[in-house]
Amino acid sequence: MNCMSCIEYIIVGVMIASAVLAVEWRDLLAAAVGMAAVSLFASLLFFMLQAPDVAMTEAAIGAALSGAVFIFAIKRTQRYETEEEEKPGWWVRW
Amino acid sequence: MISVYYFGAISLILIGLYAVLVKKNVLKMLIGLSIMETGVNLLLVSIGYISGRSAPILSEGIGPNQAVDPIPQALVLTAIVIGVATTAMALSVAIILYGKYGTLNVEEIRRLRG
Amino acid sequence: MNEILIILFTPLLAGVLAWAFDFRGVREVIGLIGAAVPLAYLVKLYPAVIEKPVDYALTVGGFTLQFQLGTMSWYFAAVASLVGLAMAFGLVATSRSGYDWLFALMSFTGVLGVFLSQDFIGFFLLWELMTFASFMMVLKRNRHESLKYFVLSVIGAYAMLLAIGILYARTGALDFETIRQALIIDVSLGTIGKGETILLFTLFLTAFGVKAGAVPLHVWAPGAYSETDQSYTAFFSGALSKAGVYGILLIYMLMGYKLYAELGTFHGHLTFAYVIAWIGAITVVVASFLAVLQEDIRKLFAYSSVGQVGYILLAFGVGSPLGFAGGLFHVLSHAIFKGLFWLVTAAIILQTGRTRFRDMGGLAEKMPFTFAMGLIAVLSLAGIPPMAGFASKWLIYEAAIQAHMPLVAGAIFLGSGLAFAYVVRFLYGVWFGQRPSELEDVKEAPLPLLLAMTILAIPNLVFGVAPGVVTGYINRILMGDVVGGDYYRLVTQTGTYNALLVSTALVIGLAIAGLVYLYGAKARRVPVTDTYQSGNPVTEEFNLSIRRNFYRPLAEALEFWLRYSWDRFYERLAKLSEDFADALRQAFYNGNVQSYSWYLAIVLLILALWGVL
Amino acid sequence: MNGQYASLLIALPLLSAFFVPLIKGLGERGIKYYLAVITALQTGIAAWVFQQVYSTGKPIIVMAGGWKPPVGINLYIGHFAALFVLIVAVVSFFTAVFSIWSMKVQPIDKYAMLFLLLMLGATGMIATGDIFNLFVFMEITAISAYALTAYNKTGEAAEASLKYMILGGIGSSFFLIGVALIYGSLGTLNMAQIAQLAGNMNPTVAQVGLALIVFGLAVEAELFPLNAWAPDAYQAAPHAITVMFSAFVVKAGLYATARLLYLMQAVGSWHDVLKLLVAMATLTVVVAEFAALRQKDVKRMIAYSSISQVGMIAFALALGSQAGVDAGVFHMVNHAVVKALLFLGVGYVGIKLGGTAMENFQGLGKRMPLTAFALTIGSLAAVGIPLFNIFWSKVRILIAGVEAGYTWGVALILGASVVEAVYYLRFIHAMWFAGEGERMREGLAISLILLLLAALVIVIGIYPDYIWSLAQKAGSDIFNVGQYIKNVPLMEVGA
Amino acid sequence: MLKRLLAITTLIIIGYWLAQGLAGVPFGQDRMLVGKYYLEHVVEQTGAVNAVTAVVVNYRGFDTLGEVTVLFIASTGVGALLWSRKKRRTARTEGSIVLTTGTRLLAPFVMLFGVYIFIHGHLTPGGGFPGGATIATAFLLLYMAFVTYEIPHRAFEKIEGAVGMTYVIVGLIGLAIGGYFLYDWIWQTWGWGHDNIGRLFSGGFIPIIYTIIGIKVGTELSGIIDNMIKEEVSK
Repeated sequence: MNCMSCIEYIIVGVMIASAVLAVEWRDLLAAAVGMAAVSLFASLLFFMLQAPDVAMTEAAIGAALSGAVFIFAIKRTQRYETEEEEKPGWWVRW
Repeated sequence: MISVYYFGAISLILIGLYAVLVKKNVLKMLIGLSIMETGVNLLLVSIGYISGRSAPILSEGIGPNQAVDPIPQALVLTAIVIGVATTAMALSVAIILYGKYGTLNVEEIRRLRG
Repeated sequence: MNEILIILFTPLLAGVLAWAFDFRGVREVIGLIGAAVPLAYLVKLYPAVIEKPVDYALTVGGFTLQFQLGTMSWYFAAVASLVGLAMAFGLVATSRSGYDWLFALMSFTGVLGVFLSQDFIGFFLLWELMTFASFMMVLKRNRHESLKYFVLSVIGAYAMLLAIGILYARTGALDFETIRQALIIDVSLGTIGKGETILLFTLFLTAFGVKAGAVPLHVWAPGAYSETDQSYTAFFSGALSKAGVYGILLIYMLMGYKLYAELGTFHGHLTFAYVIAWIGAITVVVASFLAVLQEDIRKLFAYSSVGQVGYILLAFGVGSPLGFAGGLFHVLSHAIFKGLFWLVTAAIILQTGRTRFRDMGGLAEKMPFTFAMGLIAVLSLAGIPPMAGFASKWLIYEAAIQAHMPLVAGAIFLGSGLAFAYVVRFLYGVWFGQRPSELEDVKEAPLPLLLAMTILAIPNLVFGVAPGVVTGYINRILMGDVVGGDYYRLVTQTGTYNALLVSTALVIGLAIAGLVYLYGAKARRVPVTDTYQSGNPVTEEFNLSIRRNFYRPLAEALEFWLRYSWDRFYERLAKLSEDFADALRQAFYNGNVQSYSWYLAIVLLILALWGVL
Repeated sequence: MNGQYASLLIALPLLSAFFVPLIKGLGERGIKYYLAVITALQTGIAAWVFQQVYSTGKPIIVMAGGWKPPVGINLYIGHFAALFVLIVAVVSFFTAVFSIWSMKVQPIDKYAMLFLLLMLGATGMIATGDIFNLFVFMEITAISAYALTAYNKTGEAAEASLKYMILGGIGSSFFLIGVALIYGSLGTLNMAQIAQLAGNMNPTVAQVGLALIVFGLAVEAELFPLNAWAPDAYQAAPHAITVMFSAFVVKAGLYATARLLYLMQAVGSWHDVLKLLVAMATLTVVVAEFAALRQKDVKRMIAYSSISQVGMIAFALALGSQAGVDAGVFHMVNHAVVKALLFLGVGYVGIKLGGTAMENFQGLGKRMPLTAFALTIGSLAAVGIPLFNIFWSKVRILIAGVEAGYTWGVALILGASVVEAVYYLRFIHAMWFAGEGERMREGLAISLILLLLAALVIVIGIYPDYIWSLAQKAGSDIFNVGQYIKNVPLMEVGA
Repeated sequence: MLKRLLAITTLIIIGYWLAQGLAGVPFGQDRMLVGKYYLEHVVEQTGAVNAVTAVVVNYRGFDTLGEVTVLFIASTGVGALLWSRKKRRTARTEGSIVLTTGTRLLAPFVMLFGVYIFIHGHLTPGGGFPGGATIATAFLLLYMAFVTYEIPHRAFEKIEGAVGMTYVIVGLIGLAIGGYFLYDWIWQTWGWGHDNIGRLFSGGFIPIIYTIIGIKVGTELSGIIDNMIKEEVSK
C-alpha cells in the first residue's frame, strides 16, 4: 500500500464520515455544510481520478452553489430539524 | 474486493437513500438526495478511470493511449448540473411548503392522500 | 349493400338519427322504420336462407367479423325483430325522448348481431353493445339497479372474453367454424386439458347465464326489467335475454363434443348438459316462487321472465333433439307472450301510473282491448291450449320425460302451477274486482301501443293453433324429423297434441258458455268487497285480499328459504369490496412521501434479493 | 427537404422557449397566443416528419453535429417516434389553446417556457437514440413537470411536487447507475450499439443494469408501487398540465421502458424482468382501479383511471410478443386521445364551476351539455364500450395477454375493469340524471376541441383500421430490434 | 428504531447487490470503445485539446443543449414558484468592513477568472459550467457583502433568453451550412484555426458555445440565488 492509496482511503473515509454527519446532524445549517463538504471531498476524488473538469465543476456547483442555495432555503424555513417522537403506530408511519 | 472509489460511491448512495427513508425533515431528505447524486457521479467517474493514465487533455505530449475515458466525465458534468437544478427546484418547493403548512415534517405534509 | 349489413345496422343508424333529430314525430318515424327494416329483410331473405346460409364478412381493426344468416340465426333474429318491431310501436306511445330510441335501437342491433355473428370478436363486440345499450336504458331510471345489471353483465362479458382469449391462444382462431373443428380434433390431441375445459365451460356458462338470468346470476333481472321503459322491457325480456340462451346453444355447437369427451356422462346424460338442466330447473322453481310473492306487477313479470327462460335452459339441458326443439319453440313463445305481457304492463302504467296490485283493479271495463291482449298473454304463459305457450311447454315436458329426468319434469310441473298462481292474481287483481276511485278516468291505451300488442298477440294465437308451422322450421334447424305431425298436430314418440282439435273444442265450449251467459240466468251485480275472509273481520295486519299480500301464507311457509337471498349476498359482496378498496387506498396512498420512498426501496430490495439469490 | 430538418422538432421549442423572456413585454395574452402559435408550428413540423416517415417507410436518423451514431448522438425517428411526436405536438397545441383561457396564475411567461420545455422533453425522450441523452431528456421532462406541478403555488401543489421530486430523484439516480454499469461494461451509450453488444455483457452487470434502468423508468411510467406520486401530481397540477401528463409524459416513460427493455433482449435475465414487469403492471391496474372507486374528486378519479390504463399498456408492452407490443402502442394512442378529452373536459368544468369535486358535476348535462356530452363519450370509451376506440385496443391487449400465457393477469385486469365501469358509470349518472342547474355558456374554442376529440374517439371506434395499421408499424418498430440496429448507420469504432 | 434497522438492512442488501454488479466492471481497466475513438480523433476532428470539452460540446452537443435547458428550467421554475409582485431583500446586518472591501476588490477578478475558465475550456480543464458557476459565485459574494445589492434580474432574464437562443441558432446555422444540427461549421466547413491547435483560436465553435454556456450558467445561477434570497414583502 503506497502513500497515494493512503490518501485515497483517508479522503473516502472523511467523505463518508461527513456524509453520515450531514445526515445525522439536527442542525440543518451544519448538515448543509456537511453536504458541501461531501461534495468537496468528492471533487478531490474526481481530481485523483484524473477528471479535473469534473472536479472543478463539482467544487463550484456541487459544493459552493448548491450549499449556498441550501443555506438560503434554510434561512427562509427553519434551522433545526424538529424532534422526532418515536410514536408507535401503523407500520407505514412508524 | 471492490475498489475504494466504488465503495465510497456506493456508501454515498446508500447514505443518501437512508436519509430519504428515515429522516422526516424535508430538507434532510433533499440533502440525502443531493448526497446520492454526488455518489452516482463519483461512481460514473470511477467507472471511466483507467489505472496509470492521466486526464484526457491531449496537449503536452499526452497521446491518446495515455488518457482516461473522457465520456463518463462529460456525462458527469451534465449530471452535476442536472443535480443542482433539481436541488434548486426542490428547495423552492420546500420554501412554498413551509409557507403554506408551517412545517417541514413529512408526516404532516399529507393533505393529498387516498 | 349487403342485406345482412342492412339488417344489422339499420336499427343503430335509425337510433342515432332519432337521437340527433329529437323532435316529436320525426324520431318516431325514423325509429319505426329502423325497427321494421330488419324484419322486412329477414322475411325477404327467408327463401334464400332455407336454401343455404347467407354470409357476410367485414374487416374492422384487423379483425374479420363474419356474419352468417343460417337457419338458426334466422329463427332467433326473426323472433328478435318481431319483438323489436312491437317494442318500437310501444315506444311511440311511452317514450318522450330520443335517448330511449337511441339505446333501444342500439340494443336491437346488438341482439341481432349476437345472433348473426360467426366469430367471437363480432359476437363479443355486439354482445357488449347490447349490454351497454340496455344498461343505458336502465341507468336513466335507477342508478343502483342499472349498476347491478351492468356489473353482473360485465363480469359475464369479461368471463366470455377470457374464454375467447384462451380459445384463441389454443386454437389460433376466432371464428366459430374453425374453433369447432379445432376442438373436435383436440379431443384426440388433448392440448386442452380437463381443467381448462372445465374452466372454459364455467366461463361461458357464467357469461351466458348472466344474460339468461339463470340462478344465481339472476339478481339483476327484477330490478333492470322493472326500472326501465316498459315497452323496452318487452324487448329486453323477450329478445335480449334470448342472447344468453343462444349462447348456451353455442356452447353445445362449439364445445359439445369436447365437453362430452372430457367430462363423460352421468347417469346416462351428458354431464355438462345435466348441469345446464339443473340450473334451468332451479331457475324455474326459485323464480316462480319469487314471482308469486311479488306485490308489484313489474317485479312479478320480471321474475316470471327469469323463470320462463329457465324453462328454455332446462330444455336445452335435456340434451335430446326433442329438448332442443322444445327449447327453441319456447324461445319464440316466451318472446311473444312475455313481450305481450310487458306491453300490457306498459299500457297499464302509462294510463294509470300505478304499478302495485293494491292500487289497481277493475280495469277490464276501462281498457277492454288491453284486457283482451292481457288475457291472451295470460293463457299463453300459463300454458293453456290453444296458445303458443302450451305447445312449447308440452314439448319440453315430453322431452324431459323421454330423457328420464323425472325431477326436472317435476320442476316444470311445479313451475307451471306457480305460473298459474301468479297469473291468476294478475288477471283478477288488475282487471276485475273493485276499481279504486282514482282510476275512474282511465282510458284505453293509445293506438301505437295497441298495435304493438296486436303484433305480438297474433303469433300467440296462430302458433298456438298451428304449432306445426314452428316445429316444421325447427326440424329444419335441427336437421332431422324431430317433431312429427302436420301444421295442427305435434307427434312425438310418447304423445300427440292436436292443437286444432283442442282449439275447436275450446271454441265450442266458449260458445256454449257464451250462450249460457247471454240467455241463461240474469246475472246480478254485486259490489265486490273483500268478503271472502271466512267471516273474520279484515284487519290491516292480516289483510289478505287479492291485491294485498295475497300469497303471504306462502311467504310465511317459505320463510326459512327467503332468509337467504342472492341479492343481499351480492350487495354485501359489493359493499365489502368497496370497503376493501377504501382501506387499500388509504393504506397505500397514505400521503406520506416517506412511505412512498419505502415502496421504492422495497422494490429495489426485491430486485436485489432476486439478483443476489 | 432533408431528413436532418427533423431536428427542428427539438430546436423549435427550445428556441421559442428561450425567446419568451425577450417578448415579456407582449403581456399575458400575447404570450399565451405566442404559445399556441409555436405549438401549432411544432404540430406542422411533426406532421411533416410523420408524413416523411410513413410515406417512405424508413426512419429518419438525425445525427447531431454530423457525427455518425456511436460517436455522436442520434435521434431515431422511426414509426413509433413519428407517430408519438405528432401526438405530443397536437395535444400540446390543444392544451395551449386551453391555456389561453384557463391559465390565470402569474407569471405566465414562465409558464409558457416550462410548457414548451415539457413538450420538448417528451419529444426528445421519444425521439432519442442514445441512452444518456434519454436521461437528459427525462430530466428535462421531469424537472419541468416538477415546476409545473407546483405552479399553482398552493400547499397541495407544492406537496404533490415535492413527492414527485423525491421519488423522481431516487428513480433517476438509480437509472443513472444503470447507465453507468452498462456503459462500464460496453463502452458505448448508443442504443443500437448496446442492443448489438448486449449479448456479450457480463451477465451480472447486465442483470443489475437492466433492473436499475427499468426501475428508474418505471417511476416515470407510473408502475405500481412506484406510482404513488402520480395521483397527487395529476390532481394538483394546473388542469392544462394534467392533460399533458396523462397524454404524453407518461407515454414517453412507457416508451423508454419498452424500448430499452427490447433492446436488451439478449440479456440473460430478460425474461425474469418481463415477468416482474407483468406482475407490476397487473398490480398497477388492480390497485389503481380500486383506489379510483370511491373518489370524491373527479380529477383524482380520472387520474387513477389513467394510471390503471397505463398499467394496462405496460402489461401489453411487457408481454414480450409482437401482438402485445402492437396492442400496447394502439392503446397508447387511444388512451392519449381519451385522457386528453377527459382531463380537458374536467379541467374546463373545474375552472368554470370552481372545483373538480363530484358535486360540481351533478347536473352538468343541464348546465354544460356539450362538455358533459364529451365527458360522457370519454368515460364510455374508457370503460371499453364497443364502438369506442379503447374497446379495440383493450381486446387486443387481453387476447395478446392470454396468448402469452398470462391468463391470471388478464383475469385480474378484467376484474379491475369491472370496477372501472362502476365508477365511470356513476360519474355519467351524476352528470345526466342527478342535480339541476342553469344552462351556462360554453367557450367556442374549447367546445370545438372537446367535440373534435370526442369525434376522434368515435371515429377510431368505428373505423380502427387506420390507427391500428399505424400502431402495428410503430409496434414492430419497438419490437423488431434487429431492424432497429440495421436502421441506425453505426460506424465501426475501436478494435 | 425498528425503522432505522430495517432501513439499514435493506440498504446493505441493496449495496451488496450493487457491489456485485460493479464487480463485473472492474476498477481501473481499459474498457473504452467509443472513448478510444474520441481520444484518437479529437484533435483532428474538433480542434480541441481537452477531450472532455470536445465530447461535451461537440460530439455529445445534444446532451449539453439539454443540460443548459435543464438549468434554464430550474431558473425559470424557481422564478415561477417564488414569484410575487413585490420582492425585496430582507437581510439587515451589513457585511464587515473586511468582507465589503474584499468583495469590492475580488468580485471583478472572480468574474474575470470565470470568463477565463470558460474561454479556455477547449484547452484546459474547466469550461462553461464551472466558469459560469464562478461568475455566479462572484454575484453571490456581492449579495453576501452588501445588504441592498440586487442583480438587474430583468436584464439577466433577457440575457439568459438571448444567449440560449444564440446557442440554438448556432446549431441551426450548422444545420443550414453543414446539413446537421449542431454541426461544427467553423471547424469543419470553414476550417478556421487548423493551424493553431492548442492555442486559444482553435476548437471550432467550442469557445463560442462555451462562452454562451458560461454566460448562461452565470446568469441563471445568479438568478436562482436572487430568487432564493429575496423574500416577498407583505403589502
